[in-house]
Amino acid sequence: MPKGSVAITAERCKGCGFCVEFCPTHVLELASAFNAKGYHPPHMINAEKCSGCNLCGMYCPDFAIFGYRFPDGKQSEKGGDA
Amino acid sequence: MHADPRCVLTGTHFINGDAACCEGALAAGARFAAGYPITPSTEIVERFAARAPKVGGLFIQMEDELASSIALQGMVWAGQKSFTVTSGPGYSLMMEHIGFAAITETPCVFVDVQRGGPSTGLPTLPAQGDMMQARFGSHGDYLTIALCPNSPQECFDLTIKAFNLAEKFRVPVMFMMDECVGHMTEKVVIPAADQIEVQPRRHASKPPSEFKLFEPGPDLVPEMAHAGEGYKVYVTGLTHDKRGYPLMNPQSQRELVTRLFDKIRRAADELTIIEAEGLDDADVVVVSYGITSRVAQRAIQMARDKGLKVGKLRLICVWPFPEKVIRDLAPKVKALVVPELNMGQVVLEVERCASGQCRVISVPHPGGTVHKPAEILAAIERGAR
Amino acid sequence: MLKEIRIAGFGGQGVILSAHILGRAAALHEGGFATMTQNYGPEARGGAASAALVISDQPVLFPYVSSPDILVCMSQEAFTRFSPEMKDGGVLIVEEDLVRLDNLPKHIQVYGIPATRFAEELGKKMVLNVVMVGFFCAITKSLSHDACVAAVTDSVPERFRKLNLDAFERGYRYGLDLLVKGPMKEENGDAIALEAEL
Amino acid sequence: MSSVELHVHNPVEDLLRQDRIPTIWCPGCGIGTTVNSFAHALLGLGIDLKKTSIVSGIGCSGRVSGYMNLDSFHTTHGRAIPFATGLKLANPELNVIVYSGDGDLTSIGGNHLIHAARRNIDLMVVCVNNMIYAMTGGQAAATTPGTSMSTTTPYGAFEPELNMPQLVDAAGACFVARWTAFHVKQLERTMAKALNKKGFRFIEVLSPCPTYYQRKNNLGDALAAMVDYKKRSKIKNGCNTWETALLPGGDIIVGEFVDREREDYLTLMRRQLGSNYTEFPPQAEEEAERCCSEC
Repeated sequence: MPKGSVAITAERCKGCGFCVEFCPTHVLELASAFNAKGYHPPHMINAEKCSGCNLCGMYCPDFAIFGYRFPDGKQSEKGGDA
Repeated sequence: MHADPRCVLTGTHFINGDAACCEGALAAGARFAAGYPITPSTEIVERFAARAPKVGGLFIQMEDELASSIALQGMVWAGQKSFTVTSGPGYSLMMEHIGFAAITETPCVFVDVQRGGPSTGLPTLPAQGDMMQARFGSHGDYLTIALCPNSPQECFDLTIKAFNLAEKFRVPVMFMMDECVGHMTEKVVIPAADQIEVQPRRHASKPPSEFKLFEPGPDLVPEMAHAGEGYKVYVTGLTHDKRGYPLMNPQSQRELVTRLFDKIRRAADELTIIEAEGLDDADVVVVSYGITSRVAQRAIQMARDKGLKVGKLRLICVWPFPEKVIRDLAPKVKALVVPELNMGQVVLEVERCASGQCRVISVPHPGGTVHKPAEILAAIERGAR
Repeated sequence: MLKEIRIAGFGGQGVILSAHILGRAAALHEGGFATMTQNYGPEARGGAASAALVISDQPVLFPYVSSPDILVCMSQEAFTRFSPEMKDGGVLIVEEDLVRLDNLPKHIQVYGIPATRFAEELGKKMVLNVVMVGFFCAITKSLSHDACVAAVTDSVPERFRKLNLDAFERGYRYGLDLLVKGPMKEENGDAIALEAEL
Repeated sequence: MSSVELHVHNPVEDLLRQDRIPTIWCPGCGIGTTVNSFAHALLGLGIDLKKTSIVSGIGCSGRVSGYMNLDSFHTTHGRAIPFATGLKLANPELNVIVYSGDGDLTSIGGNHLIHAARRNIDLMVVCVNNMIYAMTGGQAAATTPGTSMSTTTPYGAFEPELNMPQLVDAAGACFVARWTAFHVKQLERTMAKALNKKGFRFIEVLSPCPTYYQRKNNLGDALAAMVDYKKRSKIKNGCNTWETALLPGGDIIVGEFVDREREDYLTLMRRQLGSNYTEFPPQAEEEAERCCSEC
């Protein structure tokens, strides 16, 4: 049961890979798909491990990813308000 | 709006041009200044350093003129009126920030008490060699306003005018004194505060949500907002759009630079600030500015005593150049005589506007002292032949 | 009526202040016009110092003094340098203990005063310039006594006011007494009536 | 992506001028990373953002001011500090932050850096150090370490490099720290601490320049630089700034080096001036004229 998730604005991503490298729980991977500018944005490969710590967001130089926690640890389909 | 009486030293004084300039700045509402010591301008800020704290202001002596000329603009964007003061060598260092003030439309005053150059030149002796630098000194295209006082009284009166024009047009105004005027002591009458008109900052009239920092008004001048007021101003030395955001393409460059020119060009009538006398039937007109205009006046009297028809045209505002005045005058006279304490700078503009319709006689002088009236007289006589 | 005046000496004698006081007297207290300029050397003390004053009943156009009507010399160097520029019929005032009158120009009137000694007697050598102002006022009559007293009063700090006014009067009285005797020297010229010339 | 993401909101975005994103920075450039730490520090403290101004000079890092949704001043090359000095002195209520690069602040603007530290002007200065002039195309900087390659040192640099913490410490800064773009959390905490302090505060942040510094010196991409920072960094809080020089391949000494109390410029000024300084409320009529329609 994941504690959080990430929001990705793929079009802002420049594919540096910081978020993938420094995610403490190895949640992310660069996608094989391109964004409009030809970069590979990240996507979640281990979503259940995400703690929503937002370290990925802190590292992202392009404000393209943001981690958030689910309220009270509940997984929410309604959308978390981080 | 009138001057704040708390800043105005109303009365009759016997002070030099530097001191009068300081009093003019205070009367105009400047309570902040940044500068770096240099002869012959330092007396202005020495006096300001003593006077400003009494009215809640301060003078900061920066590490150089580069710093001074940008610190003053920080003061302006904090909501204050501010100026800096220097002489030739320091003025050269300030050029970068005259351009910055021009593109960011920062209202401020640069006082240059001119001395002999190039380089260190003659620190304690007068010249007028910075006139073209005042017009063209910073890179790129821009227009500024330059005023030339010829007495301590005018150092007071025109300093106020310089601040008022800076605020009205949102441009850096060059206050082109010279060592002679700066160090000359004469009677200066400072009127009561309610007799002194002061142009207030043209502050944003719209709330932040509707306001664009560089959206021109009907006179092409935008309103201004300051740091700390919630407007989230964005001020950059890059070519920018109406919001102030960098926008670097030929079209935005054309829009911005054209407007920077046009806001001054449109006001040509208002900025034609001259003193004219005896132009109607003159054979020769002496065109001069600053201290040279006083020496020229004596030469004019000497020539009239000899029966010559000589007119006087004194440029109080040299930039923008009063093109129309010269264009109208040139076909009516035999010659225009242009004495300057330089090897011929403003005379180039006179020649351009006279465009071959009359003789233009330059009376150059490298500075160090003023012309002898006889030198100007000789040129008048040559022109009258 | 336009008069060119030069006051010269060395730095520290109060040369500039003396010219300032006279200019102030003319421009503020007599309703005339005065323009003062000064020469700067790099030295603050001990170097040559000179101030020029043009007083007139009309606005002054040309700010500098080229051939003074009145020259005040408080040092030998000042005398050597500036006395040759004097106008014919001009008045030369000297600090007589400090200036030796070698090669005196022709057609001028000379008046001397031991201003420094008087100042020392008054207790402060630094007021020699105001002694000189008093002497200048009496000898040249180009400015009124009252105007000069008013100018001295507002040019010096409160705590030195009395000392300076005493110094002024000392110079002034010495000048009046000397006028009765006439100029020290008049070389190669007819005696010139002071009133007519000044 | 599920609909979840549409409702979440990155608080950093509130501090950015959204209409200016994406930035001009190269992929992997660390400047944007430092902005996250800065934004979180500002938000965490609840500082009055209306009273917060950011001033930059010229260069890649000089663009930070223009991306922040604050009062932004993008000044001339090297002159951010003197502009900020004027801004702060003329309105002491403002929190003024200078955010610029190593070439801008320490080379062309080096003299201003020294004197602002000496005067202890109440400014926080963030210097993003990528060890090269990046915006102009990879020329050597005063901070280019050892024998690094750059476009103006094609055979390797030989000028000794500048140690910024040592310089500003000696000049009198009251707070001096260094982190790298890898140390995002530590940097946030240090920035928060510095924002709460009065006086001249200086924070150096090492940041990768994959386009020039890394590439010219065969140091891999930006990610490699970040991993390298992680490996080589040694946290030494309170370290003597004489021992913090940056050398190629050597330890990167990071931490909060200096935290001292010194009265700032305006405090000293007011004490010295005493009764010669008069508070000066604006004229009543002036106040009325200034009022905007919101009031």
